Amino acid sequence: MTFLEHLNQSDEARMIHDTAARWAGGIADEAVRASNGFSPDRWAEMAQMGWLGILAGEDQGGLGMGAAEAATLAGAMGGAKLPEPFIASAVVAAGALTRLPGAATNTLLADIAAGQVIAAPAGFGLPCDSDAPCPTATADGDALVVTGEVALCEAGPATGVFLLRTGGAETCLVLLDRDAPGLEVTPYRAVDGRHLARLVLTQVRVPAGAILGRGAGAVAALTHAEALAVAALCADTVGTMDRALALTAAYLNEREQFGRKLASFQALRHLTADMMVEVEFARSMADLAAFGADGIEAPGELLDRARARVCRAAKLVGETSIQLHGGMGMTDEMAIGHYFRRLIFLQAMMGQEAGALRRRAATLAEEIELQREVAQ
Amino acid sequence: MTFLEHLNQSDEARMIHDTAARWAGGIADEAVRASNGFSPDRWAEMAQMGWLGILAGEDQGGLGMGAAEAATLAGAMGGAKLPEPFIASAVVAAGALTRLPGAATNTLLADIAAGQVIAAPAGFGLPCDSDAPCPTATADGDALVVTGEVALCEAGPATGVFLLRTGGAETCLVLLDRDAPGLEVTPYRAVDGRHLARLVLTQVRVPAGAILGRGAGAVAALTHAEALAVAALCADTVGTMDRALALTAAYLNEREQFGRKLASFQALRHLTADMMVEVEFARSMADLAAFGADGIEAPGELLDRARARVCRAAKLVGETSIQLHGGMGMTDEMAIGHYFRRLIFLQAMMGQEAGALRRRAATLAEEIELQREVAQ
Amino acid sequence: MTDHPKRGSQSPADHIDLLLDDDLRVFRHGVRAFLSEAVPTETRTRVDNGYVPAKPEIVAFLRKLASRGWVAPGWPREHGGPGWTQLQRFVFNLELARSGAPAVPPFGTSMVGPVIYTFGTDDQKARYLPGILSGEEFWCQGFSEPGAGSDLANLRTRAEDRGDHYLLNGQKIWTSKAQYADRIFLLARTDDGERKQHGISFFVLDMDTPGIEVKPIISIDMNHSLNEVFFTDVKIPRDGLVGERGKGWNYAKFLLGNERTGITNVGRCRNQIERLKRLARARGLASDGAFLTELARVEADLTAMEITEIRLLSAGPGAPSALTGPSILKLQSAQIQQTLQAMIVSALGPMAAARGKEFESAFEDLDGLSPGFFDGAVGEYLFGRAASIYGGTNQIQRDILAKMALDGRA
Amino acid sequence: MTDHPKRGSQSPADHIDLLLDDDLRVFRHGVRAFLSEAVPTETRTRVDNGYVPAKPEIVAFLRKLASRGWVAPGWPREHGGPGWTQLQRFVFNLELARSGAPAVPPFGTSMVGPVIYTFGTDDQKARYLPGILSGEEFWCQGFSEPGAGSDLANLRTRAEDRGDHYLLNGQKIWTSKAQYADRIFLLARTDDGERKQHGISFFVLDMDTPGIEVKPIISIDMNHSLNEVFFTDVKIPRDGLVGERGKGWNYAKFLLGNERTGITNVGRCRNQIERLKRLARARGLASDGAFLTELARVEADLTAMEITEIRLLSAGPGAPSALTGPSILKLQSAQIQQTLQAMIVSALGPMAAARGKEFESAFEDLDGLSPGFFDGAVGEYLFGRAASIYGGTNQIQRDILAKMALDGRA
Repeated sequence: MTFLEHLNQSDEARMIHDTAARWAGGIADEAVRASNGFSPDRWAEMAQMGWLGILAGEDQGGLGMGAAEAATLAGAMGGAKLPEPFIASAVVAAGALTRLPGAATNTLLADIAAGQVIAAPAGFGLPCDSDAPCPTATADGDALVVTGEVALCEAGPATGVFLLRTGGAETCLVLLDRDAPGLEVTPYRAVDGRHLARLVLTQVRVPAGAILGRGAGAVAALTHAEALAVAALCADTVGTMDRALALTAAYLNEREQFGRKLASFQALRHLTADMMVEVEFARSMADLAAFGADGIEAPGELLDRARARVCRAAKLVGETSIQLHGGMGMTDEMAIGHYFRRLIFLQAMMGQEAGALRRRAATLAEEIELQREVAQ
Repeated sequence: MTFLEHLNQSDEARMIHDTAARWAGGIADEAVRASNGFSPDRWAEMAQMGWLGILAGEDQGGLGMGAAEAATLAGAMGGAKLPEPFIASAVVAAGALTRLPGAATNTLLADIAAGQVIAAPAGFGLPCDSDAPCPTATADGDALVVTGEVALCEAGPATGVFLLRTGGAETCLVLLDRDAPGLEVTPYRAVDGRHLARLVLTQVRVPAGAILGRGAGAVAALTHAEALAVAALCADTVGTMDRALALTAAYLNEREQFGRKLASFQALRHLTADMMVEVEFARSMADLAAFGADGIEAPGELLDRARARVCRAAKLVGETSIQLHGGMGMTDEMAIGHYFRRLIFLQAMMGQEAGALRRRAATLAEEIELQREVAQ
Repeated sequence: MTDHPKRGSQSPADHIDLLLDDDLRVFRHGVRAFLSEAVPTETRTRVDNGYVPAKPEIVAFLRKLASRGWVAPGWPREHGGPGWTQLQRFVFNLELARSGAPAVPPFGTSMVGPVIYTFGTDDQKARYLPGILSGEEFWCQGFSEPGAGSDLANLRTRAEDRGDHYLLNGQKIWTSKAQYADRIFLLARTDDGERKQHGISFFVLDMDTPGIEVKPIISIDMNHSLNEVFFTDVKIPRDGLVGERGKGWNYAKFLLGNERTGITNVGRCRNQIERLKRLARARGLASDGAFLTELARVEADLTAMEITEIRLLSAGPGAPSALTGPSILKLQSAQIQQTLQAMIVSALGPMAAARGKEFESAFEDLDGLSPGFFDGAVGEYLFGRAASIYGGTNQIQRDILAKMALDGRA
Repeated sequence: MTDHPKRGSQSPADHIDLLLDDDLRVFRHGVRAFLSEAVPTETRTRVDNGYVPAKPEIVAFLRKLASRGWVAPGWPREHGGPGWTQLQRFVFNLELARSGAPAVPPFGTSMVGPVIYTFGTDDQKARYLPGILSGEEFWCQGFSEPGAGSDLANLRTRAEDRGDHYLLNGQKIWTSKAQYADRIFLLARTDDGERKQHGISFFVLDMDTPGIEVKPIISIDMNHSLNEVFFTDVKIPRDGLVGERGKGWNYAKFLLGNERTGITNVGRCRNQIERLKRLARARGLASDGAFLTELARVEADLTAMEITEIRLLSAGPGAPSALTGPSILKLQSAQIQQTLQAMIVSALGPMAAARGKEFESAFEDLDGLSPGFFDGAVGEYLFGRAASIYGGTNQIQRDILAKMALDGRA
């Protein structure tokens, strides 16, 4: 698929987009607040619409679609600021599994698609490009014994399994039940209220059947999952920003100060214009990331650019939307603050603009050095 | 002297400030354009008012004042965008000489103060913190033989002597006549139209009497001259920005668009406000730099902060003033472009914001490392 | 966990010393010595991490300050203040913040106090000033109203003259610390003037007066420091009126213009730079040129802000105008504080995603820092958005400056 | 001196290829191969260094383009254009800039040409189009006037109907390349309308017509590319009127809205990034984290701009609106170009102080680069300020965007 084809979505993809936008648009702010980080009902609806199987094959009860469609869904969920771990379970975890065919993964993908199991990636994808060391596995017969820690994992009480990346002699991707002996799951919350957890593993035994991938195969699956994570997080961010911009525009049109609508002040109008520019540039980068995750062999460096630019937009749009809401923007009562907090969460999960740029700066240094050698 | 005393100038200093402001304020834009980079008449006036001896002692026909007063004069000259090498000859060169007492320097300081000799610092001060290697001296009896290059030296046809920093076995400060055998002076122009030159030295013989300082003494004098250069350049920049801001405010009040004065558009008003903030912050840093050059033992790191902040202000104020002048700002006919070009010149001479920050970043890294050791 | 600053090390010698004369340096040293004893380590750590201390911590600290007569640094001696110069106050504020002390609530000391000792009756002075000076009585401010954000004069709360009292009805918003406050000062409309600034009066009132209801506003950092205050048929005794009836707008302007020191939060900003250095060490950023350069840039900004404040306070011949100076400092102070907050959040990396009590107790430490360092930083970034909104938004400050530059008037 | 890009190396494989389909990749390759032959090394070096090529260099290059029928990439086949898609034009423009070719003057090809073939008479088409397509006849644009900068409709130049001709009096300003031009197209008021947009007509005119005086405007880079053009009793033949009398405003809007490609200067920006890499090597900045990070940031910006332009041109379901897209691209393009220009000047260090012919001949090289690299970069930075002014200032673009977002209309 070329990028142009990617931009001209299929009818099927457009239908998914429209359905998701309509569904998410119908969810009230209060309903999201009331769900306290996870709504089993909404999750069931997502499963019913097939979205939790967006990447899973039709054999596994999924829709067998790609990063672009997954990103479309993520964008809709950003717009409604849904706290459910859609990206974690249905995109990143499922995305890794699609690249590791086998009986265990097939079953798991089917369970994920059906909404019966929520899977959390641990040590890869969320957050992107983590610099933390992952837990270490040592062989014990055909099983592995794993010890170590994952500080931040998007998992809540409803999370059933973890897909864990392990280091050691070779990179593996292993399946862990929530109640695996030696696994301690300490729950906490994200800045936007969703569920997170710290995992501490002490001599956790992983039987051969739970080792889903090893070596090059595991690395390829993890790389794909990382790319999907970037694409989905970028799209979620764009959806979140779209809504933050709309709320801000509405507020400026509604509120008066010094006897005039706020929307009539040129300085505030120009800040709004700057937000529009950021959102549109971020949308381009989200498109690029989605295309990169599916259509490009080694998109790594382009994904760094994408998340860097999207992070920058998220910061500017989040901060400006609060500024334009004035004192009201400082209250938890207004929805805008929730979008702002979601944008903070998303930037952190994307590794922050600085983290993404650091990676690209390193490759730029190499390119400059290489040029030196050519010149000599 | 404390910083507070520094802020509360002496009556004498205030008189200098007022006289200089009045004098510079009376110079027409056309007169500056007509002088093509140097006006002998203006130079003579400066000498007559004692300004070329601002730092020289009363024995040498000077006023015996300090960095603050020198900076005040530099600020006035920035406001009138005068191209004469006041900072080069009367501040940086003279400033170095005041720290190297002796018969030769006394005569030279008197000649500089009288306007009879224009001295150009070469290899120090202008530009600040140059990363270029300076010419190398080797001993030949009690004389030195110097070979090397100074790419950028603020010198024009009227420049009589060069004060050259040399490297080699020890740092020296030597006096070079313009017509010294083996010295090639290639003239060129600065972006703001003033005179610059490239010096190429091939086995230039410096007799013992022309070696003004050696070793620690020379380094101390050069360090002082560097500090004076930062102080004067910062003050010049503030004077230049003050005028650029005033011209811009006047233009906005005079020009109409869409049937309204430009000054009535809030977006343009806010850009003007941002310029004001920059100028005021730069003024603070210029005050700090002037105080640092006279009143602080080792002001190096504070001077880096000062020139970094002043450079940033210069960039924003220069660019914004052109933007607010619209198409008219793009023409050489309007004075504002000349102020913009002077600000480019000044930033380059201060080593650019990036250069100043690079130095400070290096010492910050040391401070963080030091903290690590303390913590361990 | 090594993220609380070591006792006594929080105020190393710095360039500020270079700018002061000997007397001020001695004064600074004395203040610093006192504060290093007066601020408990737990308080210092909490404050340093960006949390707002609880009332008991504040009260305990205010008592210590009161023992030195330092609760109200801006007050003249005749009213019980220390009679310090503007620059002593600058130094005091700097050291206060650097010591990790709880911020001294400004409502009594910097706001209503000067109004009372300048415009109040002797009775009012006797009744209200001692409680402020002792740190025992907390005040809150009733200026802002819904629908009158930056446009303060647009207020609708009315105090109707009923002979022996005024009958107060209306609503205030953004009332910081109202839940703790013993008293409130407020603006209310007593008459309809030609211009909307006219007919406003300035009142003081006990918070336990019947008819007052305080409703919390949870802010975006999920904390409760702001409130709405509702007045329903509240009787203000006649001696609750301060100064002349209808002149409240003037007193409010006096109050807001009175406090020229401390608006920049220089001390907290210096602490944040130290925090960034500790974070750099912990997160391996000490060799990250981009990070170091950004830090150098904001440090230069902060230095410029310090000097600008000193210049303004010294009121020397080249000082910024008293009209533009405060707006310039307000704008840049918001900018610098927010930049530092954002830099810290950015340097936290992915863990900036986490927040809350559960998060704090889920970890012993993160990269050698406490989870409180992380959580507090994110909270401070969130609540820090207020810096460019309260007390006149950045946009209002720019309007003020442009008036001076372009219209030649304030 | 190694600062001119090596032949053939100026367009390495890049991520743009990843975004194109096979046909476009083949097309791109063909364009690139042609241009690597068509652009002389000296021209390439001068253009790469930021200088504007002289007329003979432009004419020579246009003749080569004309031999392929590529002078007017946007024209449909029926009028002699190549009939390319929007994306082919995007790729063509990208390669054109990357090759170091002189910029094709837009006045004939992108501006007046489409107006003539859309609204002109057959006679006008026959008379004017061939000279544009062959690259032999240069045009200039007479829209702006003193006192009508961003407010174009405020124009005062009048063309009075004198039966067999129109009598033109007035003045134009910012007329780029008027000193080279053979013909001019212009707006003049023929009637007084109710709204100031009414009663404006669109004319074409030979520059050697008596009564036309061209006066140079020296711009802040000390170059001459802009002019004032004065008209004193100039007789415009009746067939100099294009389209209907009084409809000139519509044709001008058509003209300005017609050209959606090429507004972003993506190709030049890519070259600037390559120039920054060369400069980094020469000036020892390859290990400067702050510099590299800034470069990475602007590179990401540029990538976003490329994709945004492709999205706009592809007009797919999620494309930016045709109303906001051009303003977004114009704003960001100015921003990115100016950032790159300023980064280069900054990286030049102290030598950014120097300018001019004497400077260029004073040095063989500076840090392994030609002094032309330095001088050209400073000149480009200076003239580059125009990017946020011409064609609607940044402020005007933001006004347009805000209208869409806040007033729901264009």
